[in-house]
Amino acid sequence: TIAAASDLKFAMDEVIAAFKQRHPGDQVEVVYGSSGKFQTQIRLGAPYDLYFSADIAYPRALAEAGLAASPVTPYAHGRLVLWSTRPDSRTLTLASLADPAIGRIAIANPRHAPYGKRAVEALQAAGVWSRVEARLVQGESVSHAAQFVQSGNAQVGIIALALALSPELARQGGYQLIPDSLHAPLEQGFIITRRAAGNALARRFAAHMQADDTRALMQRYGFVLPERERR
Amino acid sequence: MTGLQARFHLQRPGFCLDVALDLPARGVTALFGPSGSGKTTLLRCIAGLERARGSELVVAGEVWQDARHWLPPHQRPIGYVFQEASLFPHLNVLDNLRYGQRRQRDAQRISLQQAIDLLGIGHLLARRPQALSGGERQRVAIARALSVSPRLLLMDEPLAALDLQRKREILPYLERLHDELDMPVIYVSHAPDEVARLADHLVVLDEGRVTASGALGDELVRFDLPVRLGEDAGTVLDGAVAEIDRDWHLARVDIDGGSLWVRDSGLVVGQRVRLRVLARDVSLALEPGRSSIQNLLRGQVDAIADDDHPGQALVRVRVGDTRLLARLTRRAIASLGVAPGQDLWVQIKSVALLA
Amino acid sequence: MTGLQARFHLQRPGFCLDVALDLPARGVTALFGPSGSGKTTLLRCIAGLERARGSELVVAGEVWQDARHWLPPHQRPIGYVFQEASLFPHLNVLDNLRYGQRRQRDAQRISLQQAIDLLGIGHLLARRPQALSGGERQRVAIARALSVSPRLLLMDEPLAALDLQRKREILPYLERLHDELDMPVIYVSHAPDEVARLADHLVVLDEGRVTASGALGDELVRFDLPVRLGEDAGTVLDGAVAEIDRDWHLARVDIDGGSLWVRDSGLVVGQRVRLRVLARDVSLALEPGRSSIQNLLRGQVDAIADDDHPGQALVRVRVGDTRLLARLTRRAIASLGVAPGQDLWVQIKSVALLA
Amino acid sequence: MLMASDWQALWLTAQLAAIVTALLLVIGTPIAWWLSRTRSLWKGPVAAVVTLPLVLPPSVLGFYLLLAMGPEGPLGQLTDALGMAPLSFSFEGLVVASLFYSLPFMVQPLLAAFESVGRRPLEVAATLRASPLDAFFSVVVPLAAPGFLTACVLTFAHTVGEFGVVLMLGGNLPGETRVASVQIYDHVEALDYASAHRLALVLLIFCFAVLLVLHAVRLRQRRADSSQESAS
Amino acid sequence: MLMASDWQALWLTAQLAAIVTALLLVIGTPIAWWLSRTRSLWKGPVAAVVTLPLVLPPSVLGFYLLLAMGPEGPLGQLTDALGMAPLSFSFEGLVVASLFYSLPFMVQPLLAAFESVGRRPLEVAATLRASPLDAFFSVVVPLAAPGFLTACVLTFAHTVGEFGVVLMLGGNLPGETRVASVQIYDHVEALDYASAHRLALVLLIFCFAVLLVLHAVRLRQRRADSSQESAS
Ligand SMILES: Nc1ncnc2c1ncn2[C@@H]1O[C@H](COP(=O)(O)OP(=O)(O)OP(=O)(O)O)[C@@H](O)[C@H]1O
Ligand SMILES: Nc1ncnc2c1ncn2[C@@H]1O[C@H](COP(=O)(O)OP(=O)(O)OP(=O)(O)O)[C@@H](O)[C@H]1O
Ligand SMILES: [Mg+2]
Ligand SMILES: [Mg+2]
Repeated sequence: TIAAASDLKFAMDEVIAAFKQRHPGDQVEVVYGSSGKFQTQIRLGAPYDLYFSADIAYPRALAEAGLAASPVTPYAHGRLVLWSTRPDSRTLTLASLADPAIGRIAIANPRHAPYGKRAVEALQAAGVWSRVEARLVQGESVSHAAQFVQSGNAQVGIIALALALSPELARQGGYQLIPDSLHAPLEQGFIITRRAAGNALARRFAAHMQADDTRALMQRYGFVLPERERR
Repeated sequence: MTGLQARFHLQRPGFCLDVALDLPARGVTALFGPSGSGKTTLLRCIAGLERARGSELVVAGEVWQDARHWLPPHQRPIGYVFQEASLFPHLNVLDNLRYGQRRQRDAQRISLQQAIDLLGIGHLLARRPQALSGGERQRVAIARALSVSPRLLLMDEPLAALDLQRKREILPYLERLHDELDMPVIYVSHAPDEVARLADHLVVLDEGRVTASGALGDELVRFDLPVRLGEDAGTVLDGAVAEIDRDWHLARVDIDGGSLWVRDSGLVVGQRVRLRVLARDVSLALEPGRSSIQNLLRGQVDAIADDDHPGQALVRVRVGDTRLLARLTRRAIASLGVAPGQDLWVQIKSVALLA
Repeated sequence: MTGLQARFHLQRPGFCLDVALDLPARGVTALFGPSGSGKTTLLRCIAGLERARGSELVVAGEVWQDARHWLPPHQRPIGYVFQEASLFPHLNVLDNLRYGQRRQRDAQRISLQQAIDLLGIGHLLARRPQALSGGERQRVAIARALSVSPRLLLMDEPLAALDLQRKREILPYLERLHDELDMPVIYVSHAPDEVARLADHLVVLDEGRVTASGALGDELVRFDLPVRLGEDAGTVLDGAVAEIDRDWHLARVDIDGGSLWVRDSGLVVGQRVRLRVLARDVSLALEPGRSSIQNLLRGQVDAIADDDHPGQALVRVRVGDTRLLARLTRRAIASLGVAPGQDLWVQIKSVALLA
Repeated sequence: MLMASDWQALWLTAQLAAIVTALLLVIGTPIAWWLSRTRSLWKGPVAAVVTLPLVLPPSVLGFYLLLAMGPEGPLGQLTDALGMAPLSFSFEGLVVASLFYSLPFMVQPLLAAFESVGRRPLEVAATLRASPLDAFFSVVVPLAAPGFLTACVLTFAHTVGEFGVVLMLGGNLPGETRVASVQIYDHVEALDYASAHRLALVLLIFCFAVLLVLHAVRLRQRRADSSQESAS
Repeated sequence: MLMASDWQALWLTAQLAAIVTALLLVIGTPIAWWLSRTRSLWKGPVAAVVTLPLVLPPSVLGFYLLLAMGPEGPLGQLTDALGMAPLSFSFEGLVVASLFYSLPFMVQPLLAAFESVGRRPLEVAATLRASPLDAFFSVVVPLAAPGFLTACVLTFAHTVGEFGVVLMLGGNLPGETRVASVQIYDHVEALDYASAHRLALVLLIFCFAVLLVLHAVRLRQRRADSSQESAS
């Protein structure tokens, strides 16, 4: 069983489909959720074999606690986008958020969601923080932030590129990338958990993650891939 | 346009109430009838607690219900003593009594304090109903029904759980209430002595139908009265006090056709009183003898009818215009040769003064 | 070691039950007393529904409770008719009756069908208690108490809501039950005629204390009896049927000192019966006259006592070993010169056959 | 021991729970009364519908409410037409959402309590001149008191603990929609267990005290009744 | 219309709700009965404690349960000592957690119902030879029927809708702990609204049907009673 951060949902489904094609006999289940929750659960014995986190800090902490059976492997960088259902969504910039007429801005909760933390950094770096702070609403996760915008309760969301590319959101609005120089990198990493130490299937899947076609796929879904050398 | 005119028709599985009634504007109407005959149901209809199609009720000229009108129960100026005391369990006795008093609309005509005293519930005021004995509950329920100063009082066996002594204290109070306040009362009771004492009017129900209705005196001397009063068959006479014998604590009451001695309890000469003579207390004699029986009248046999038991008969005797019933054994009738038209002596062992 | 020995002490705010009783092993004990005197509380103690420290109860030699023992209520072989019918509202009449029947431990000694028939509730079996009239509920409650075939029956005013006719049907059934089944009964009632008819033993309670306790006959002729029976003062006599007069539907019953004619209702010669003679039905005469009064005995004045009313007195007359009470006006006593020791004629207008 | 934002969240929680309980008392009582008296065929369906908010996962219910409160949703259009601010991300919005979500906890216990009162006390009240409304307050309410207590306890406690809906709909605005439950959740999610434990403990103690007082009231009432024994 | 995993989740939900309701009936009834009869001073505190699980945000409750069931927690040590598999991330674990979380919904309505039964019916039953236990089942249970119904409805519905606890404790394992509420939540999170709507609708219809049947039972019973009017 794989525990994967929610922002991987669209990419991971396809990665798994490809994996199954290649290894027809293998059974793979995937569970999506918040990276922080998974970390807690793995500490307390959850039966996950692979853990794909949206924030590399979580698997690192697990590895330090001796709960990993593999080194912490970065597999992608996430990108932040401004997403909106407004007609001018593709022209929005962080600076334009300073205009109060824009309305409410949805971000993920910066206390525990990595995308939320980075969004705050980006807003601060762009120098608009003090002008938007009062109009921020926090969703529990990036998808929740996207729902705020989708339902019209907020006007602009700062969300993951992977999400903005999903069919559902792509249909309803447009996005504008936020330069990744404005925030610390959203480095995502995975580990094989200790309970899967002897699990060949988990190793096979980890290897599959590194395959070229998988990397291409990930890129299509809006992830920036780490340098190979960093392995 | 006074009194109470009612027509109720209520269908229930296995029971049908179907009555048309015309009751007098004042006095007590006793509702008599076997268990399950519909007495409670009739009271509930009058109170507006049962709603039956096509029913009519006019009280003192006011339409309470007919095809078009419907006066809801809480707007009917009634007092209701339920067959089960039905006190509010969340209120103590005093608050139960105050509940109605606070909500009455008309002037308060009944002194609650007096009712409390007469019903002997003064020491219970702080208690919850759950902590009362059966009879105590019933007395509180009576006081509560009076607390709204009703213009029509409906009482469903209010004294059933009370001892004789209590009854004797409460009955005169009820009498006075209905006399002084001109408040008609409809009174369900199984106790003939209560009925005889209180009632002016008698309605007999059987299986949901009225089988007799009329002034108490008239009804009681009817041989075909559907209520079998048994030991309590008798007559009620109206008279006036003619003389008081202070030495012997007796009073002479003149009735039509003679006079009777009764126990005196503070009567005054000229006062109108009601007497009750039970058939079982009346004997007939051919000549007046010297016995302890003090009341001896000259009368004439009017009619003889069968009684409950084949060994007995009821003999109706005329004394002036007064009619009395006597219960005799058939053998006594034969041995004395009692026959209609015959003149003889009527001995009355005991006369009860009712009011 | 038979009968019922009890000692209860129960303290409540404003009330204290404090009784020591020794009741006979068989027959009916009537519990008499004003409202709030503790009758219900006493029954509840016997049933084990109230638990009072330092109480003792021994029934037929078995200890039901004392300092060390406590038989819980459901293990006491009693039947209890509550003052309020207290039927189970979630069960229909039949299931109410079956409830106890299913749970009885001893052999079934009472036929439920017979109880149903005699109480006239056969047509109600499918109904819920909420759909019954007050009297119907009470009858079901009696049948239910019998359904457990109790060895001791406790009845709290079981007939209060019933009409005379019903009472007349139910009383003989209760009598038969306690005669045939040897099932002692403790019976609370305010109705002296019920008590006189049913009871063998009388216990009078007042403010939680026993003020009289003894055989019914003995208690009734006590002038100082704390229960004021009023109109119902009288005596109970035991006798045997000596002769049946088929023509007149009369039976002659021999009592000590004479014989009395009573209505015959299927008596047989030699049968032992109980008669009740009310003081109000007894008159005294110096010579026998020709009147409709058929029962004439020769007697001797025993004692004269005050009655409730100053105009009246109770005269106790000895006829053989039988003692009778007569209620006379003071004036009649004076005019006839009645005095203790005097011989005279006792006229009895009416004799009730009790059992 | 707690941080300022924790106290703020607690205070907000107390306000929310109190307001919701009070409003639901007003809304739920007539619904429960109607359900207990009606013989309409609608009774069953209405009773079921009133219970339905319970079966949806709170965050999903919150999601649907979010849709409803958006500019296109019916609630959003309503507030717009009334010239009011949108309900989402506001305390008022939380109140409205909690009303939906906690309705069953008010209605169900009241319904059961009303059904056990029966008709006789109302009949007696009517013969004592009490109008139906008067009788309801002077007789039914006191007799159904245990039911009211249960309903209020469940509603209050549930509103305090409610969190999915709030999370979904509130936008986590400090002082406006960040109630204690959300705050604890945040602490846990941020792996700040110590803060979570402390706040949870304070919340528990607070609610324990509230519940204890409520139960003490009921207890004292029962004592008063039964020190004088049963019967009726 | 629904995908296989949806059906699986629904089936799991139905099982969980049914098992939890049944178990809580067994656990909650004696607690409520004791609370309704006792005069112990513990009554108030116990009643309050029984209500407390309600006030914690579900996912926080789930977190604490997870700690308790983990290898270091008391429950974890217990299951270990008994040689059982750990409870966390298993269906059994969900059942245990739901027992905690839904306990108040069972106990509170039962408590109110028991209190309104009064002492007289038990006294009558005792004079008819029913032992206390017998009387409880033959008299108290039927008389408290509306309370039982309320309790079961609330417990069932609440277990169906519960989600925070399940998510935290269950780990969202298909066929084992992924109940319908979690599945809908997943659909919503994945922005797959169509699937979410469909599953929510099926869940609502299913629960509506269950609730309707329960209410119909109650209704029919009441009808039978009151077609013959009130009183007693
Ligand atoms: N709610 C009800 N539903 C159906 N039938 C009922 C209902 N209440 C009473 N009945 C029936 O209606 C008839 C009349 O009942 P009612 O209570 O009026 O009798 P009652 O004359 O007052 O008798 P009692 O002297 O025993 O109180 C009875 O046969 C009774 O069984
Ligand atoms: N639960 C209770 N708590 C306190 N006092 C009570 C309770 N029940 C009855 N009492 C009081 O105890 C006394 C005796 O009551 P009990 O019910 O035994 O009287 P009773 O003789 O049966 O009267 P009744 O003929 O009116 O039924 C009364 O004064 C009554 O007020
Ligand atoms: Mg009646
Ligand atoms: Mg009593």
